[in-house]
Amino acid sequence: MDERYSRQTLFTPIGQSGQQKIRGKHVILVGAGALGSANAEALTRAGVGKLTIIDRDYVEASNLQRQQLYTEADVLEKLPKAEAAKNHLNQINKDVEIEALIIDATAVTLEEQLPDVSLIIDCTDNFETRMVINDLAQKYAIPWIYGACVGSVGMSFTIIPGKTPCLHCLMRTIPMQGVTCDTGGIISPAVQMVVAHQSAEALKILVEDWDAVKPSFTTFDLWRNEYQSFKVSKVKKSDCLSCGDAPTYPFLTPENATKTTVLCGRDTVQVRPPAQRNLKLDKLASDLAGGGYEVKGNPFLLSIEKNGERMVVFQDGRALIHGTKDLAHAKALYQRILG
Amino acid sequence: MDERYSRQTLFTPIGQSGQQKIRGKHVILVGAGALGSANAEALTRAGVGKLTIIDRDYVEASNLQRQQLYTEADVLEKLPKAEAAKNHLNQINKDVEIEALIIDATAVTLEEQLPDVSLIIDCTDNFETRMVINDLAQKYAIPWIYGACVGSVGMSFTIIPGKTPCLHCLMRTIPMQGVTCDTGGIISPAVQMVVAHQSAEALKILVEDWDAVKPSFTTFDLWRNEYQSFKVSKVKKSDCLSCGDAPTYPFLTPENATKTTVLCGRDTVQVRPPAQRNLKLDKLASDLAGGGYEVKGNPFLLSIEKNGERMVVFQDGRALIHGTKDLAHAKALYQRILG
Amino acid sequence: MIKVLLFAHLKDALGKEEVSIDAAGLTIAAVKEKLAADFKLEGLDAVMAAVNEEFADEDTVVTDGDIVAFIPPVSGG
Amino acid sequence: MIKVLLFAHLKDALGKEEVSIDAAGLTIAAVKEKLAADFKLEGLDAVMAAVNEEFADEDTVVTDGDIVAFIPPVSGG
Repeated sequence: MDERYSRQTLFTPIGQSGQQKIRGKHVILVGAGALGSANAEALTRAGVGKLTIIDRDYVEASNLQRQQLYTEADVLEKLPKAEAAKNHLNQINKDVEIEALIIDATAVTLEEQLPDVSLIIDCTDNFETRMVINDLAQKYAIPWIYGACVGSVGMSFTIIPGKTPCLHCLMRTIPMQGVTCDTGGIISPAVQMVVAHQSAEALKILVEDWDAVKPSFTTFDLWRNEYQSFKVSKVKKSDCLSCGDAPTYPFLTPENATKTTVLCGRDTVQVRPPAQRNLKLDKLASDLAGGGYEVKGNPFLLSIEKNGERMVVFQDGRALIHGTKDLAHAKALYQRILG
Repeated sequence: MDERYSRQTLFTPIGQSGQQKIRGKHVILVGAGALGSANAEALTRAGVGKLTIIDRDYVEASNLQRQQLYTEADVLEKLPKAEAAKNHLNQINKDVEIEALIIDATAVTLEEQLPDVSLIIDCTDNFETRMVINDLAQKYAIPWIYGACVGSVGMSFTIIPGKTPCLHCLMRTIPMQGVTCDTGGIISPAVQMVVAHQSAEALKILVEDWDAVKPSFTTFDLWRNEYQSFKVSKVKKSDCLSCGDAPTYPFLTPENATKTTVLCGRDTVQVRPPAQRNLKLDKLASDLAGGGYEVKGNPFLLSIEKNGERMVVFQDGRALIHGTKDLAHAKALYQRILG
Repeated sequence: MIKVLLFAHLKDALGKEEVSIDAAGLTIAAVKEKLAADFKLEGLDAVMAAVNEEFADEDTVVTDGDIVAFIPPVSGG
Repeated sequence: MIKVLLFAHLKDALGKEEVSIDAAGLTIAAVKEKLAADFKLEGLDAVMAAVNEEFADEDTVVTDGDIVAFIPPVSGG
């Protein structure tokens, strides 16, 4: 396998010295869904030293349409995504150390993983986790790469602590009830396009070619043939609580985290968002009905059923997930639907 | 696996009716390298009816850094790429019929495959084959999608016979001695980005959303953070020999094809390009030396060695490939280096 | 007059991707309020804004001829 | 004066991505010859050209203020 990286070292901005740098680095992927599996494959093929993959969920049939690495056998075995990804990555490049963590990424669990990490790649499906990544990245001065997609739309932005604005500068409030892949669908090319940007940025950061790092926020729509980049330098804020002069890292505090608890004596998990959400239940109902969910409701709550699992969502954003005691799985279902 | 396509049918421009159209279509991928393997994975996951994969070569260690699907085991077994791709695609979606053709794509072999084909995706590594695809696409009125990449640069363009200009309109002459992945290297994000465009265009064509098809020629450089689209309507030519009023399909004639012959009594294949090339041997030598080839030469020829295979390239573009009697493999080596 | 560009679901909600409105002198926050009132666009509070291809804060004042883009952040992954 | 934008290996060969040259009234073919002569750029014959973001033929005449892009087609895959 001597020749393995020859086409990559031939690329002048990487070269032999860049390849050695890539080999010496440890990258964390938060999420092993569509963005996570494809970024994992790219970095494993590129020969990164160590890859930590954090995911709380298992492989389902509806993942196969856009999530690389996974096979029908993984679905039948209900393998955890992080573990299934590791199995496949080991077949691709046994020299890369793959650490599979089947856990819910929270402020506490993520912080434990950060010593010696060079880069965090955001492959999550919700803004709560992204804001946690954003605060931790600032606290430990680790670059991270935001990426997200839905339908044929995607966006990406690279955050370098001390240099660029952070996600909290760009978004003063966490968006509530946006479109998710479970309500608006997703096509694999949108995933590929975000991953192309994220993995290119990752390679630049791993070889320490800081001048090449993309300074703008990119957004595209592949179906509508649109691609735009926006400059960001005017929105870096000295009073930002995440990256400003006196940071408090607000998203690392328990008050800003979604809570999950098993309801006593019932096969049910309660999910409670950090702030009251004012959900438009009628809109949510019609979005989910299109997504193959069976939806019933009244002005106060929606009952949502799919694959034998039932979720009741209240208008303030609280939810009950019936038929499970698995906190991480319940939270995954909730955030996948509500963002 | 009922839920398999739920996120794709949720996407309004596809929907249930689009999914049925995708399911009824037959797509040909010419080439199963970086672009081919990734496009194959995308279309297999998307649930196309039938996929024909044409490739003449086998999996090598230097492919693993950017070519999806393939594993270390494929390299050790020296599996033909089309066959290795088929094996992996069957694990991903057994409902998609995969036809693996281990042949050299020429005017003759490609033409045989075209009945009932809805779309051709260009995943080749040379312009000679692209011009053949371009002529056949016009002759049989089949849309095709050009894609190519090298280094961190890529480009894509969708050609709809009778509507858009064709590749021959855009390029009056076949480029000689451009940069290839064997001389300039390639990073996987550039591959992903081209595939994102190609597979998005493929989905539009498969669901017959003709208004959504990208009308412009797109080129990008991920390392330099550039992305540009160029309009093409002014260069469609009524006198184009491929798509004009009196087409002759010049690239389907034997005179315009590279010839290969086993030299009598020797373990050597001669490769002869259709037109004399005026190679800059000193530039080629330095490019190849960077690519891990052992290069010796004089003003008339270069001797190039790698992995026990030796090629002698003459200044007029003719070459001898020593150590093989396999015509397709010899031509593959030649076109991979010289484009 | 300023030109407003809408992306992703905002474009779907409006049914077109751009609209010209009389908003010179308003802040981005006020432009959002105006769009919400005039076109019944919902959920603009967490939407990011750019003026002339540069990200802008809620209190940025727009002037005649500006091109203002609203980009709803996407969460899927 | 026209502005010439170069992509891919042409940019590397020139060492920068744009250059202004005095070429109003010339055809694209003549602009290529001028670039070859003035900057020793090689292999321009099969390079595609665009004028003001629109693909253009070899006999298209450029005028003052035009932005001309040269795009070397890439073959890898």
